Amino acid sequence: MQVTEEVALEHGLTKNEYAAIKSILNRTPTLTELGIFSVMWSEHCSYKHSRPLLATLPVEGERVLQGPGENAGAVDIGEGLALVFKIESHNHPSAVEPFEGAATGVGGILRDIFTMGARPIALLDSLSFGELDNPRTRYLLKGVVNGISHYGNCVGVPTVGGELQTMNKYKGNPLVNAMCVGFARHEEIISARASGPGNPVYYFGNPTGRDGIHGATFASEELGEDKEEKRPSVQVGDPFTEKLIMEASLELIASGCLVSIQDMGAAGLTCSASEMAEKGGLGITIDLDKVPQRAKNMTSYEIMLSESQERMLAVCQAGKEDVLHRILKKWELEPCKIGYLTDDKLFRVNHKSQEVACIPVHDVAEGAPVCEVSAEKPAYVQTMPTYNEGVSLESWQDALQRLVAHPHFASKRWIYEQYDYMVQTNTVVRPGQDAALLRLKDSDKAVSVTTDTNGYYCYLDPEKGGKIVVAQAARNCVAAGAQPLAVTNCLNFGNPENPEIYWQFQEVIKGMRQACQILETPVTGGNVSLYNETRSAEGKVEAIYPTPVIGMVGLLENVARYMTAFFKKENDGIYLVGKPSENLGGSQYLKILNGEERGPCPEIDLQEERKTQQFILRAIRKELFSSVHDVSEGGIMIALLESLLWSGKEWGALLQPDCSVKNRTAFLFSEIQSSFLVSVGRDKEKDFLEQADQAQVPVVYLGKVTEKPAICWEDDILHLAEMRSLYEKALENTVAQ
Amino acid sequence: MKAVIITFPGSNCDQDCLWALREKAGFDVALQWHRDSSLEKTDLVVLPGGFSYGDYLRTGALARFSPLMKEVIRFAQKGGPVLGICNGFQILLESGLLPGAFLKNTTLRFICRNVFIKAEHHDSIYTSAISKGAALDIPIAHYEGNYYADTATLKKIEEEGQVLFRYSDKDGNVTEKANPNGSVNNIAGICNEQGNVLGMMPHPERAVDTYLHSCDGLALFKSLYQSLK
Amino acid sequence: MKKIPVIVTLKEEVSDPEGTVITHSLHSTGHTSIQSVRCGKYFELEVPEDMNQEEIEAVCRDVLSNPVIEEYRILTEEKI
Amino acid sequence: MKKIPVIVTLKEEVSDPEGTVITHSLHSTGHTSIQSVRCGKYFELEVPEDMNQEEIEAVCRDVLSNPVIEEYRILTEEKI
Ligand SMILES: Nc1ncnc2c1ncn2[C@@H]1O[C@H](COP(=O)(O)OP(=O)(O)O)[C@@H](O)[C@H]1O
Ligand SMILES: [Mg+2]
Repeated sequence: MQVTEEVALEHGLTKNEYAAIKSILNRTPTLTELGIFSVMWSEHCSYKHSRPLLATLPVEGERVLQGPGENAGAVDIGEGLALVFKIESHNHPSAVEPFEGAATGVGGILRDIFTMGARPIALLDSLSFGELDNPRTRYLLKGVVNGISHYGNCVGVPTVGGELQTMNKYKGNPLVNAMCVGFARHEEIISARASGPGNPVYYFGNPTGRDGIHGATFASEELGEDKEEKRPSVQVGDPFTEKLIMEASLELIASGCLVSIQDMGAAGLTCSASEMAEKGGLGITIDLDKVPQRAKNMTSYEIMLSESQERMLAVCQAGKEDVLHRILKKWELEPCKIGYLTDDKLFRVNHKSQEVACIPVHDVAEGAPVCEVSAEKPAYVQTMPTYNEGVSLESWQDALQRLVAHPHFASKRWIYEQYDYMVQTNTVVRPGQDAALLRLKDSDKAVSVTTDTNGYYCYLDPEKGGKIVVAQAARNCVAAGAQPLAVTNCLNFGNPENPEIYWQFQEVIKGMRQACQILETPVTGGNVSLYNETRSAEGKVEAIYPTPVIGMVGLLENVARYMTAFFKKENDGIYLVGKPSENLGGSQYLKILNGEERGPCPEIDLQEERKTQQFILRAIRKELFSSVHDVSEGGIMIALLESLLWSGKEWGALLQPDCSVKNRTAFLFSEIQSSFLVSVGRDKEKDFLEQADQAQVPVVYLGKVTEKPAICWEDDILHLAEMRSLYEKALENTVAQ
Repeated sequence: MKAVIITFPGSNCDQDCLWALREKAGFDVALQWHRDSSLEKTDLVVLPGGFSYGDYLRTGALARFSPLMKEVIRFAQKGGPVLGICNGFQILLESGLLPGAFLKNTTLRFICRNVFIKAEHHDSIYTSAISKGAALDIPIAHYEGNYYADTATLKKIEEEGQVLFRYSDKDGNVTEKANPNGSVNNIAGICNEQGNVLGMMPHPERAVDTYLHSCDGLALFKSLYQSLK
Repeated sequence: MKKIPVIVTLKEEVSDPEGTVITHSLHSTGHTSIQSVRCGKYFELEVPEDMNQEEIEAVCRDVLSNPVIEEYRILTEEKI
Repeated sequence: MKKIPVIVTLKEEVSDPEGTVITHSLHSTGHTSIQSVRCGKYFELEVPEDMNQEEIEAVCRDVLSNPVIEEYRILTEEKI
């Protein structure tokens, strides 16, 4: 087939990009070359819209062993141990085939971790869906949860946390982000950087099929015999093979026979081969006739662009091939030598004794021209109504009753009980509370892991929202007693070519940058997912809320000191560490109960946040608290209810706040930042108050834990028995309807 | 005291069993790959949980063809203790060492949570050290743990005392509400007629220290250790 | 080569929770005239023309189905 | 009443890991003449004699299968 500008445009390349390709090659590209450029220069692989902004995020820190640029980031946790972690999106595939879409998303993120030489120890999932009153949304949610469960459970990595937010901005375009955390010793960490010209390149795992080839908007005859509809964009996950390639990869890395290893994820063989060579400043030659193929008569274009799952590419040290063969055979995998490294810095592809591509590696891997984009502050930001005292409010009891029955606030048990969160027997704090906590069997240490997001705040005020999501993730780690260490992030946005969306993107990153700096949690990696929008029947394009998802890891030096969020003893004092407010701007209260979007997004002072978090960590180490829970969406009220219900006991609370309260509902549901709800034994109260005073951290006495299963505030009484069943059953009942 | 744990492709609780048996129950433990042709000399064989062969076809169905399973069957027939946990239990059914079959959970969902199980009697090598009347707090994690046997088989295993564990509430009452997956007669674990082969869906190796919510799984390993001494 | 289609279903006396759930969800989405759904598995074996029928039966009986709960049926084969 | 048997299979281009693993197992147990196995699902719908064919097709297409990766086939119905 003759390559023309028109064909290039059909591949999603711009005229300028096509011109750049021709001048790089000094000729017209072959179809295979065009395919290679089109996937490597796509947003997904080249970050051409986001690179300049991502470069502004802080990436350095004492503990950072590996920042952005490899398959995953890594941080030092002392004693020669390291955590390796990364988050990724699988939004689009999950929207069309929820089960396989989500399952293969989990598969991809696992490979990013074990290709670094780390054993995956935890998975998390961040889910943003439309309201569950819609049957299609329920179908999607069920499928996604089932897919994650199927894949994660089968490979034997516990899924220990995540989140679910339900708001109609995600109705047509749900978000499915998955995070994985791995454990390694420093010396086991391996790079995807190739070295040593002449070293053989091996392929192992599943054979290559015609799945996942996109950009292929051609008449089908030109690509092969088969019809377009037979070339599905969604793949079927194979967790069984994943488990085998995981064990084999870890054993290969430990054996020392490898130079580098990479999985074939987005853009398949093209991306893995060219990036590995590029990182080492080398060239690579591969022979497609050696690539195991599932389908008959595949063209070079198809083989290079296939996104079949569970495939690995590894560079072996010449002379150590027999070690590699032995290990792969043991795991019932077939070693296929498909090429070798060269020093000519060219990416050469042979097929049926012909060279079908010959491209300078650097240009294809790093040469995508950065896109010009402009930012414009959207009008809605100015015209957004704000909360004022005239807004009508319900009694706090009625409000709580209604909020708890909403999937956004109800227990997520229906989700996490479908995940094996205990395999590997390290899960100390299980899903269902704040951050999950995993002990490390080889030491006294434990690590906290969490994902957090708040698209709604980021919509109201992207910069503040960006700050809050980072702070909130850190608060979740702190509540478990763990020092926040570092961040991975998945930036889910609409079309960046729209200046208003780009503005959101830029502002969110500004906020994240400040928070990561002040809280000393550098960014070690992440993923960008753009074009998350849907076209309505009337042709109106609607983007999702700007949704950065923060994945954070934290460290607790002594696992015995771990903290939990639920009340432990009757009569313990309940305190708010932080400043109360009666502003309901940006609250879920107004959004869910009044059906109104009203700003402003809650205020956050990052210095105050840092001071409060450090105080909480010190006080946990001094054993001053019975429980610590962060205050987030739903404000003090939801934090209080969760602290009660999560205890599993039939306790209640007597509220007698020692601050002035004008409107109880506003006080309880205001989504104040930088605050924690703690319970303190009577014998520790004096010490606690003194320490807080010294640290200049504001504290408000709220009341005490009581024997009677009700929340009482003078004559206002709310019985908890019914609350518990609402809280526990609401999500399951909603999904099952 | 020696235990051999067999790793099938797709097993994922082999390391957890190893840790529990070695660090918490005092066994010498060896892992053997399913392709090995001979079984090491041992006092106990454990078939661990996980997804052998990806649970493809039927759970446990393909693992029974593994070369080492022939040896395990011979070991069991000679009276050697064989403990199958979760997927290991499923393999025992498929390979005919225990009667019955598994259906999908009635909830049609994977279920991961702690449940209570009650030992039916204490004359077994697996239950001798479990305190009488106690309900053990032990996790389950499975999609296909809904035990089924036809009426005649059920009658027989009930009469012969082959049902060793039933799902119960925390006080040891065997109620319908305490049944997480629809198993007939709340069956959580059964043994063969001779009592040397036990299959159970709950994971005792996941309840062996205070960081893991419960230590009740230890009672089962202690029973074994003492009985085999 | 020929293709042999095999259907494996749960025995009638064995309950089929999956079928029940599907039936239920069909009813709730308005397909009330569908009385019931039962679920099974389908396999397509590709075998040589002259393959021995007994071996096929053996594979269906001993591997593809579990006689404790399931039964199998071999449908008419197709040439390919 | 009549019974409508429906078969749902993965599209030919979609990989079928289950089928691959079963094939592999059959080979290792000596059934080497079985070239390959592909897996699918089987459903048996019980519907009234006069049920509208279009609705059945709709159920097969929209509920029992996902056209992104699967295709369905309705076999000849049976009276019951
Ligand atoms: N999709 C999910 N997958 C796994 N666990 C989840 C999921 N959604 C929520 N959880 C768990 O439920 C608990 C409460 O979630 P959430 O209300 O989002 O917590 P927070 O507001 O403290 O971040 C957390 O422990 C979380 O890990
Ligand atoms: Mg929290």
